[in-house]
Amino acid sequence: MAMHNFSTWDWETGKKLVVDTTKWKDMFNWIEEPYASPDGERIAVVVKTGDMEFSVCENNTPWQNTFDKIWYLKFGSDNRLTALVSDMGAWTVAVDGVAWENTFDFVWNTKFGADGKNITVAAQKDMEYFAVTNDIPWETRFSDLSNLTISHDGKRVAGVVPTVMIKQGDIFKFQEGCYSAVVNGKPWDANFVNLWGLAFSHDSEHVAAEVRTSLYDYTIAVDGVLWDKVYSSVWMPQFSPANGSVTAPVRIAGKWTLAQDGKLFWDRSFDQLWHHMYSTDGKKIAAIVATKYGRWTIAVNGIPWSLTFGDLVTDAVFSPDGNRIACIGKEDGKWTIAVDGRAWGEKYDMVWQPVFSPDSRKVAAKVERNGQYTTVIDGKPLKKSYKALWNPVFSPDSKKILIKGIEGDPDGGKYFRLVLPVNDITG
Amino acid sequence: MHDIYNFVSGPLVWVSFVIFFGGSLYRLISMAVLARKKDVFVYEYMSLKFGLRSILHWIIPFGTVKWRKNPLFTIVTFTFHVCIIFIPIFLSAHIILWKESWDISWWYISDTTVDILAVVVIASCIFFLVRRIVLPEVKYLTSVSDYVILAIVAAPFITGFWTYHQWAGFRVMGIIHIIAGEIMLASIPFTRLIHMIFFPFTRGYMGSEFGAIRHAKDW
Amino acid sequence: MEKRTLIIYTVITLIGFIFAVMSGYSQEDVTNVEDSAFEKKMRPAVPFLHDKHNETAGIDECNTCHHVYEDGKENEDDSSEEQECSECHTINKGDNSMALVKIYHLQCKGCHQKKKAGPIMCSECHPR
Amino acid sequence: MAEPAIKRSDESSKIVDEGIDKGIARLTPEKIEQVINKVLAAETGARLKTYVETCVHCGLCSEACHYYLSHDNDPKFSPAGKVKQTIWEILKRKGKVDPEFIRDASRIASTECNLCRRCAMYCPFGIDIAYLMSVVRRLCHMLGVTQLYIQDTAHSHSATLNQMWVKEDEWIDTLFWQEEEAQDEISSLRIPIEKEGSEIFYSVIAPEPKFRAQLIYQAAVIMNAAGVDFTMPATPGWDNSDQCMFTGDYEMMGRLKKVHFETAMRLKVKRIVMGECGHAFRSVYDVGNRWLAWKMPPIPVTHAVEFYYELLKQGKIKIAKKYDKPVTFQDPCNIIRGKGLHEKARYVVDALCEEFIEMHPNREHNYCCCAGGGVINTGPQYKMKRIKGNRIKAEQLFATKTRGAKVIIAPCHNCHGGIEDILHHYGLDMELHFLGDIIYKVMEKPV
Repeated sequence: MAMHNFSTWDWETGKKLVVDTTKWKDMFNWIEEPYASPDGERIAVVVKTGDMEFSVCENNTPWQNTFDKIWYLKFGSDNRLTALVSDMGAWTVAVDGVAWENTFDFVWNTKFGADGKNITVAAQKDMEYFAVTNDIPWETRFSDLSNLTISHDGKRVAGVVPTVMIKQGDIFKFQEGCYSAVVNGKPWDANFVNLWGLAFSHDSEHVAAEVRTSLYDYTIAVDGVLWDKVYSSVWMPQFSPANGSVTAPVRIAGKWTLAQDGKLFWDRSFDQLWHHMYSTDGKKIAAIVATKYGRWTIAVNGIPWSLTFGDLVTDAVFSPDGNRIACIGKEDGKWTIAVDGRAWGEKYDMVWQPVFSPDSRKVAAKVERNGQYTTVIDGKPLKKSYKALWNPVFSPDSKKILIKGIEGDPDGGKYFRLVLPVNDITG
Repeated sequence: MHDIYNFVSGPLVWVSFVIFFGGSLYRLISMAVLARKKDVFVYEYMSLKFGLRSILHWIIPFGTVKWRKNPLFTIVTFTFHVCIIFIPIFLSAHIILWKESWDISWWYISDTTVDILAVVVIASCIFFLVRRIVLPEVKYLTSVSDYVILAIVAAPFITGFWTYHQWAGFRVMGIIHIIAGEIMLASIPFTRLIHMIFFPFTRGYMGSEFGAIRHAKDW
Repeated sequence: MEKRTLIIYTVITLIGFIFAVMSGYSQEDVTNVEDSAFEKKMRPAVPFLHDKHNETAGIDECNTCHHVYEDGKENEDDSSEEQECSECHTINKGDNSMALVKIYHLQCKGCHQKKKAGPIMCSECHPR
Repeated sequence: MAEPAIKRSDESSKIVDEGIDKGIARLTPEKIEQVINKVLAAETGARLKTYVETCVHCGLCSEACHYYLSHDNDPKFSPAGKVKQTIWEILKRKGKVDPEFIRDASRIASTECNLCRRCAMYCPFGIDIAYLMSVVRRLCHMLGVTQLYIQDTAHSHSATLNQMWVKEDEWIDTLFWQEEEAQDEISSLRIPIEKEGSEIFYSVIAPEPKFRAQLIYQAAVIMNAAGVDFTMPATPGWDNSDQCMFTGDYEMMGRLKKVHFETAMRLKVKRIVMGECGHAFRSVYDVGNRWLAWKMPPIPVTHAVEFYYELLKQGKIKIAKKYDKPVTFQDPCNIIRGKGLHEKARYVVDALCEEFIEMHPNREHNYCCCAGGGVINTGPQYKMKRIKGNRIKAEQLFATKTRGAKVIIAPCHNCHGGIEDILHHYGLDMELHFLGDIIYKVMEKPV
């Protein structure tokens, strides 16, 4: 995956005070929740600078430009900060404080390519809908736009749009199929009753989608072409990074299994199967499954872990080498991390998606207990807890870990950027 | 007469018990298997505590709002159901047959009591019959099979009563009585009389859903 | 007692007497199967015409029915017509009277079954 | 002796419903038989069989049903009577029924039963008649016979993942709008959008942004006053409603619940708190989640009534001055028989109001509003049917009014719809409010 180059970040071991956020209170009387940049060097927050006048304070400095509304602060992986801003009712995207030239009646759903260079939002102007990438709107407009999806390189943007005008209440017209997928402003030739989860191929050339061709027939469409099989339901498809084939969870006779290009792929079925994902080399597929009613786990190439959870399993992730899998599991209201079929001993009030080290050997995750946050690596917690914390990042050599957090007492409110040797925590 | 008597009180009894126990077991097991396959909820949400809590309320006269709202029906149906189960089991004439055949016996009710209870059962059956004919909401639901089932249940008691009192043709009636009892027993698994077997499960399941999941009473 | 009542009782008794005589049963032969062990009768006692029964059934030996068992073996030379069944067939304390009922039933009904003759159903022996 | 099961009702032919008429026109007996048998074989099992075979046709369920009571005890409206006219007959004829039968079946299952489950408390066997009616609705859905209005909402659900065709930007814009409005009253008020890691995801039904935006306003005021750490999503999944559950489109129901719960997971909230809606609670609490194999909601769901109870009990909301009009309380099926919130609701009402007058029957035994179960969503054609089908509610309310109640509190959108129509039609001069309305009126507000 073409990630941003994080080897250029400051990986010097140590603790760096970035900003004392308590000072914000003296500067502004309206402070929203802060967002830290991926490299941890910056922390940004929406603030009110006057009556109906908002800005973003980055570290200690507010943007020069103010707006009458700001929301959806998001850092790209290249550490640029985006916000959705309104000036006199005209909406656009501000990147590092500078608004795009085009304005719209509304913008939302900011998305980035993997390297952060390409920024896309959904936009509405004069009741027409379209996407805007790097300040360049689609030329074609639609009466609605949903499921905004962007390719890995961020260059191609897909969504679901109505392609046939229907009056509200015309249920029969609806059932003939009035929706299609649109890629970079160009809709597919075929119309469907519904489309949902869109997925780009790894080369960004192809798009697959969950479709419903009648009220009862679900299948997968790839570039507008349907699989020749229908199912009673399907979930989001994925392209194989290895050969470009498409797989999707499909429901047959009340059970779920994985199908590939319209043919059964896994030889066993589950009470549930969704969020399947490929290892980087495409050789392995893992999915969240319910092996029986109410028991959740991960299945790799169709074989489930013996460890199961009763409440849920979510946020599964492959290690970079494709040999390991980590996920979040919840049982009896308590959350934990499971890696390769084994759960960490400790339970938490909340856990965030686990992160693998680049060498695939370590797993770290942000966790919450009693309103305090900390980072846990391979089950061992950082001694310190924080009142706000962001997901940890391993150094490119996997030896260090970057922690970004706002400390509670005694340093109340200070935002630190910490680089720690992983061994300090795991021992 | 000996041959007929011996047949109905011998092999036919066996047949009816085998059909009753075997059939009931078969119905229960096949339902359980089907539920395992198709109605996983039944297993997942069945709760012993809340199932029994609900059953308990429903098997106690006036234990539910419904029972309290229809006192006459409640009295009749409880007496009826208690009687049709207790009479055949605790009737001395039946017990002596068990004693003769298997040398087992237990406590029995006096014949005079049974005599009165039999009248109660028969009266209850008439009550149910009249209800079916007179009450529009019951009549609407009633089909021929409902009368047949009522007849199946009433028959052993009417014939038994007749035989006991030795009215005209009581010998033949005695034979009919035995056959009627056997028919009733054998038809339980295969008619709506199965409600006797399924009651704990349907009520228990609803009680579990209401109690354990929805934290509400179902009575 | 009033006169009228007295008359009515007398008439009833007379009619009853005549009826009994006309029924053809000889007075001394009409008897019931009784056993003092039956403290409380569940059913009316079984009317039993001893001689007529034996005549019909072709029973000559007393011990066909009034048998005597010694050490589990029947003593064919002895008979027990002077005894009540319950003298030998003792009922254990705590046992219900079904045990005694059972031996009576087996004696009568059992034989009837064997011979395929005579009553076998409850109300055939126990009249109202 | 036995009544014929099918009596062609002219009632259904009186109501013109394009969804039904066109749907029926496309059916053939062959198709009906094939679809019915396929669905029954694939999706039903021990419960259907046991329920049908256990029912002794005793009629005891009759008086549980508000339709039955409101139609002068017409047996066609008794719970078992509806089962007789639909699923018994379908099973007896092994699916060999004609299109007109399906028209009647759809009418009965979708407009003459609110799936309120009151009858389960009157049937000695606990036969789940709501389940049986749901099976009929499922069959009708699979046959393409659904009332136009509710089918349109089902389509909206599928296209927008909300019930009211609310577009993604319209939703967010509504939140901004309500936030701005509320800031005129409380300048520090905020509706935090997409605030990951919040304690609570506050979810609503689509009619709130569409028609009753003031409820979002009030909720925001309550949340802010109580200092609750909450958020609302900027993505589909904000809507917790689910008419697909009621049309029998279970695949879509599952999809909606998946999006809803996954939105909660994405936002890393501890729980979902939902507005004053009954059917949505049912869909997230014990129906939709089950279709997805989540035995219980993967993220706990708290209904508004329970949430208000917590806030009042913990003293997070202070009452400035109690509401002084005498009130009564409508127990909504889906949160009373569905979650047992009746005592907590009374605690809330007592905390807010000077005088509380019970309606009778109440709690688990309260009569349904006749709007729930998707019935009000079948459209205006069926409005009179709903009103006539719930005369008993009018009588119940009238009796309560006679005892002094002037205001009805109903913490459920469907209850509101149904009772509003009843109040109007039967000329009952009573006010109708949500609990949130009252809290908003009587609470101490920050400035």
